[in-house]
Amino acid sequence: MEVAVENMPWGVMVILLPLAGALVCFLWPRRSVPLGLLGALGVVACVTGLCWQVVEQGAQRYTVGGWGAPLGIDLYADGLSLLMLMMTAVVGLGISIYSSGYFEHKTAVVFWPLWLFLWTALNALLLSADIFNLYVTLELLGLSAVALVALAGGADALTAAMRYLLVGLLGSLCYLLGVALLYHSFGSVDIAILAERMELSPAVWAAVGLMSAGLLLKTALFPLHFWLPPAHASAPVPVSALLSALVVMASFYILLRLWLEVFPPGAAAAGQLLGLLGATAVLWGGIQALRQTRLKLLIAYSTVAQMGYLFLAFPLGTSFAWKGALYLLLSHAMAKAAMFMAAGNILRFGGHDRIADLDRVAQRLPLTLAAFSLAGISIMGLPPSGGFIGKWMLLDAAFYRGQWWWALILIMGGLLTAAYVFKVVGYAFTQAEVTHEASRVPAGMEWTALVLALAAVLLGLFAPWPLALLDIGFPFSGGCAE
Amino acid sequence: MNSILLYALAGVGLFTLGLYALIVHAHLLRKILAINVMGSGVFLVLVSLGGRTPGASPDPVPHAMVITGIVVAVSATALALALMLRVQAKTGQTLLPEERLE
Amino acid sequence: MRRVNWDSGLLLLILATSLVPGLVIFFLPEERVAIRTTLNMGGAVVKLVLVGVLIWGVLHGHQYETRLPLLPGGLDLVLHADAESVLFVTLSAVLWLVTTIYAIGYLEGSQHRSRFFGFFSLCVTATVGVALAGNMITFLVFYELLTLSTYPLIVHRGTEEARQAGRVYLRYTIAGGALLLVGTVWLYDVAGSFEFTHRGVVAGLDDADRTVLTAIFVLLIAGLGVKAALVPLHGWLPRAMVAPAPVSALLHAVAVVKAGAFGIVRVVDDVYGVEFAASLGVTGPLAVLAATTIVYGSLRALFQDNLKRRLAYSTVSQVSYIVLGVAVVGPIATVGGLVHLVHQGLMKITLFFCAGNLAETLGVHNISDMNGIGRRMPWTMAAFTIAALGMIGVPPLAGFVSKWYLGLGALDAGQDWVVFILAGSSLLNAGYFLPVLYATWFKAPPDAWPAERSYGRRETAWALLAPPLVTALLVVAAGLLASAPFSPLQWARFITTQEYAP
Amino acid sequence: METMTVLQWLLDGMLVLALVWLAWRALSSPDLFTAIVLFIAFGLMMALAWGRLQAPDIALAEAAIGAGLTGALLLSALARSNDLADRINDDQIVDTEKK
Repeated sequence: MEVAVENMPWGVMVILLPLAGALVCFLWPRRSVPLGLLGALGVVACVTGLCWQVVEQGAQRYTVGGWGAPLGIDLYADGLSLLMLMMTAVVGLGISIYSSGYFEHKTAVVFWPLWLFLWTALNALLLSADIFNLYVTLELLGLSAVALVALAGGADALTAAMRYLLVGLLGSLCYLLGVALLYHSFGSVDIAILAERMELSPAVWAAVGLMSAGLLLKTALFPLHFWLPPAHASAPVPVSALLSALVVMASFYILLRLWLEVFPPGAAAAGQLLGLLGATAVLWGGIQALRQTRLKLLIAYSTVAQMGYLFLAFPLGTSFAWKGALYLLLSHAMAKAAMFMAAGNILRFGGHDRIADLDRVAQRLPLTLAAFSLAGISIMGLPPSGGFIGKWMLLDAAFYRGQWWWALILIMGGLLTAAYVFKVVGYAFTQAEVTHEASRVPAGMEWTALVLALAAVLLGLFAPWPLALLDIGFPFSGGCAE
Repeated sequence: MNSILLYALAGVGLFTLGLYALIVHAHLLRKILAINVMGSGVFLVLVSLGGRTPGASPDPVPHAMVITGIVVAVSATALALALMLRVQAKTGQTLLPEERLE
Repeated sequence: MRRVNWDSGLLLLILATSLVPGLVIFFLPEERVAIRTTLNMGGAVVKLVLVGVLIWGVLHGHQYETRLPLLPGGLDLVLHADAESVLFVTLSAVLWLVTTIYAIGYLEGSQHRSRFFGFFSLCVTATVGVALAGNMITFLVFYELLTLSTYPLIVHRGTEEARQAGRVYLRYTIAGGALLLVGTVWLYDVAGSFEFTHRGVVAGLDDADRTVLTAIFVLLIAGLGVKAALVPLHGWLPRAMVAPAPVSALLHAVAVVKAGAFGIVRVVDDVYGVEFAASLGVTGPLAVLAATTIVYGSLRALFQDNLKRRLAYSTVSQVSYIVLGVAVVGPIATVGGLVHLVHQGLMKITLFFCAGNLAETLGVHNISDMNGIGRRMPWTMAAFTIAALGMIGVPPLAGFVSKWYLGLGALDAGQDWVVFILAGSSLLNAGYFLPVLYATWFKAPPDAWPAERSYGRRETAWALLAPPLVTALLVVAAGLLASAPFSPLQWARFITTQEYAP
Repeated sequence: METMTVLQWLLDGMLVLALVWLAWRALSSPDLFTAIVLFIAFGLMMALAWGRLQAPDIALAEAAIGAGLTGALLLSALARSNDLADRINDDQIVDTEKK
């Protein structure tokens, strides 16, 4: 039994299982909900197996199709990709459970195959060992995400999806042009080989610029964020959750890998520029979130701000800062998914998400409001949440590098976040009566949001383990800068 | 200067042309065409620069990549066209509304 | 080995006695009064017993410490019981029990009680955590938890005024927390550690930049000063008195302002070390700030007609005695400051209980309506009188002991100006309490009270009357028995001998 | 040999110019139908270019998918889009007549 577990190609299973799930859901639409849930559980099990394998045996490399590099497809799982996979599995399971109560049959039939396909693409992306595979998976991820946004069907959602698609295609084409230049320079697309052969030339700089620009567009870094709020806010709630929690993070993940492993060092000026854009995003996103009158838009702008934090690690550049940004990313994924789910519950219960009228709704959904508040605590970065740990690490790195102005940005961002979170939470404590016929929210939807939010908060108490996981495999294994 | 480089330059030219059209034109169908032209440009760069030693037998890797890329591009085009029709059915227009002031 | 486990578990148990009931209470339906009361009271009593065990253990030389690694590189969450923690923990445990009884009586029949008691328990958990924190980051964690758990209590009534007060409270405390966070991270970066030790970790840094250390000190004190209501960071406190009376009592006596004051004590004594802080030249300005706050708070209190607002400004003033005691730098003044931590808590909680009783029983909120109220509610007003006299510093009540030691300590440390501040403040205390006492006892009562509720032959409900009587008794006892073993004064002396040990 | 190279250069140059010109026309011609036809022509020209680049496999894929399939999709989408536009126009006319 143990041998079987040891030798299973878990990394391949992690991709094949959701793909099979998507097919099965497509073929048996009547049973798509139980089949989809089963698929989600299966993915979680496979990720657990992979986790066990990586922890026991170190980073894993799988060769798919038997050709081997350079022609075949290689999968690579180290601590970084494993952590991302695990986070995806947790949030993905939550989204699956939430969705099983959210969609009506007519939409569910379309949702489940698309969602499992998106999950496939995401897992494949996180395991890709070459930059061209990253392109393909990124594109598949983007296409399925667009289709999911369009599921909402309204004029807002459709135009947002259209814009999202065009922006996404533009981003991935820029990225692909960069891939072409790198292949021209080094004759390979494999990340490890590129890392070995890397040397500077104008073509490489052009590639770095193009790939970064494409990925920044997809990560919605200010000022390339314009497409995100409408897309994330007008999508169906589970889709909003998975876009803000998972899809945005995918392009950041690629950028991080390239920056750490492939791109030539000495890009200090570029790092400062990215930090500056990130800082602007933190402030701008926060202010915009504060100004919104609709809850889902508020949460979407909050994503713009939170993505900004991640880029503060670029000018700092210590491994402590990178890990801090990654920890922020993890806790943000859980917290933001929970937040969107809470908003979805409020939307269903009250029939609207106008913030000014939340007093008639929020009080009647204590579990949902608790979920929103707990998620808010993590997003604000208050202790003991995962967001706090991430911020602490970034702050520490900022002082360590003597670049205290980033600390100022982190603090101001936190204050803005507190302002918009409490703007919503404050409505729970009123004496207003419900003035209309409210529709019931299934308990599963409330509890899913709460459990995810709680996970985001508790993540702060278990930081050493995930951080140790990051040391497996390449990006952080070569000696800590601190 | 050899003919390979000529194609690479043409690829960059197509990419730029497509990018320009993507930004300038409002009609969605035209934007979709622009994206496709950009894609073709990238593919040209990929293959022409991929065979690094002229005259030698062609490198199969860029070929595989471009064929994959073409398949991805047609899927994206199909999705974009379907979406465009739905946008038109809902809003009566084949344009994206101007960005609201953010 | 087993003993060690028990020792480290004790601190967690003390936290759990309010955390677990609090979490359970959140999920209780509104009408399950019996279960809720049992949980509340059970938790409070068990906590008190465990704190008794803790005191016994600390006296017998047990080391209590629990660690949880928070980040690699030695950044741990540490619960640690030293003499200062024990002082604060005991105060919170005793006053929590009393306040729980009071709150059960006060909120009888009102809405959202499960929510209220849930956050109430979390609030006490956070306070106890602040008391037991063994380093700055642990302190910070519980300090922020305190902010989060008191906000729902302040806005509990849900009126526009309450929500406005809640917003102001958050603005101040979240900003304060941010400053504290920056200070803490910076300190960690400079010092590499921020465990609380008797001489202070910063004192051991020889090559650190003194300007940086001063800047960190300012950040930390500013962050803590918000909760300790140091002028000009006190603006939230008078507004927060719209909260229900038990909340005000807890806020002013145990939880929020005390957490701030206790934090300042920790930073000066156990992070920087008193003597090092003095050599850095930061204690002088802190003392001046505290003195300013004392005078300013008392002056503002004079002109308030709303009883709770007057008490709130009185808190602004009185809490700064603690800061003053630490900032004067001298063993005797430190004793005075530390003992005032306890004494002010006892007196102020009594006053707020009494104010709550007046509001709940007679609908009296303003001092101008209190004429002759002593005849209608003699027991309540007796307790009020004792606490008010204590605040003024009338011997042999608790407040006298604090002021006596503060004055002696200031003279001992050669800072004679502090004595004038103390005298002036006592005069002002008398100025805003004595007219109230005169009116209650010697003026004629009106024909009818604004909103009177009848409790049969008793002047008010038993659960509302017993708590202030108990705390008033403690005020007397703390003064009369100040030299008995285990009195707050003796304990404060015990702490001070450790800080100033040669 | 010399003439071969010159001829090849000429051929490549013509091909490249044709590609850019077709793309430019496809993206700027006022009539959408013409634009799509030009785009299909562009795709076929791309197939030729792939041939010149010694990539017959891509040439096949480009002709079948890039020009053929994409072109068909574009044309059918245009047809449906025009239908939709007509219907919307009719509705508007009916609306105005009602008023």
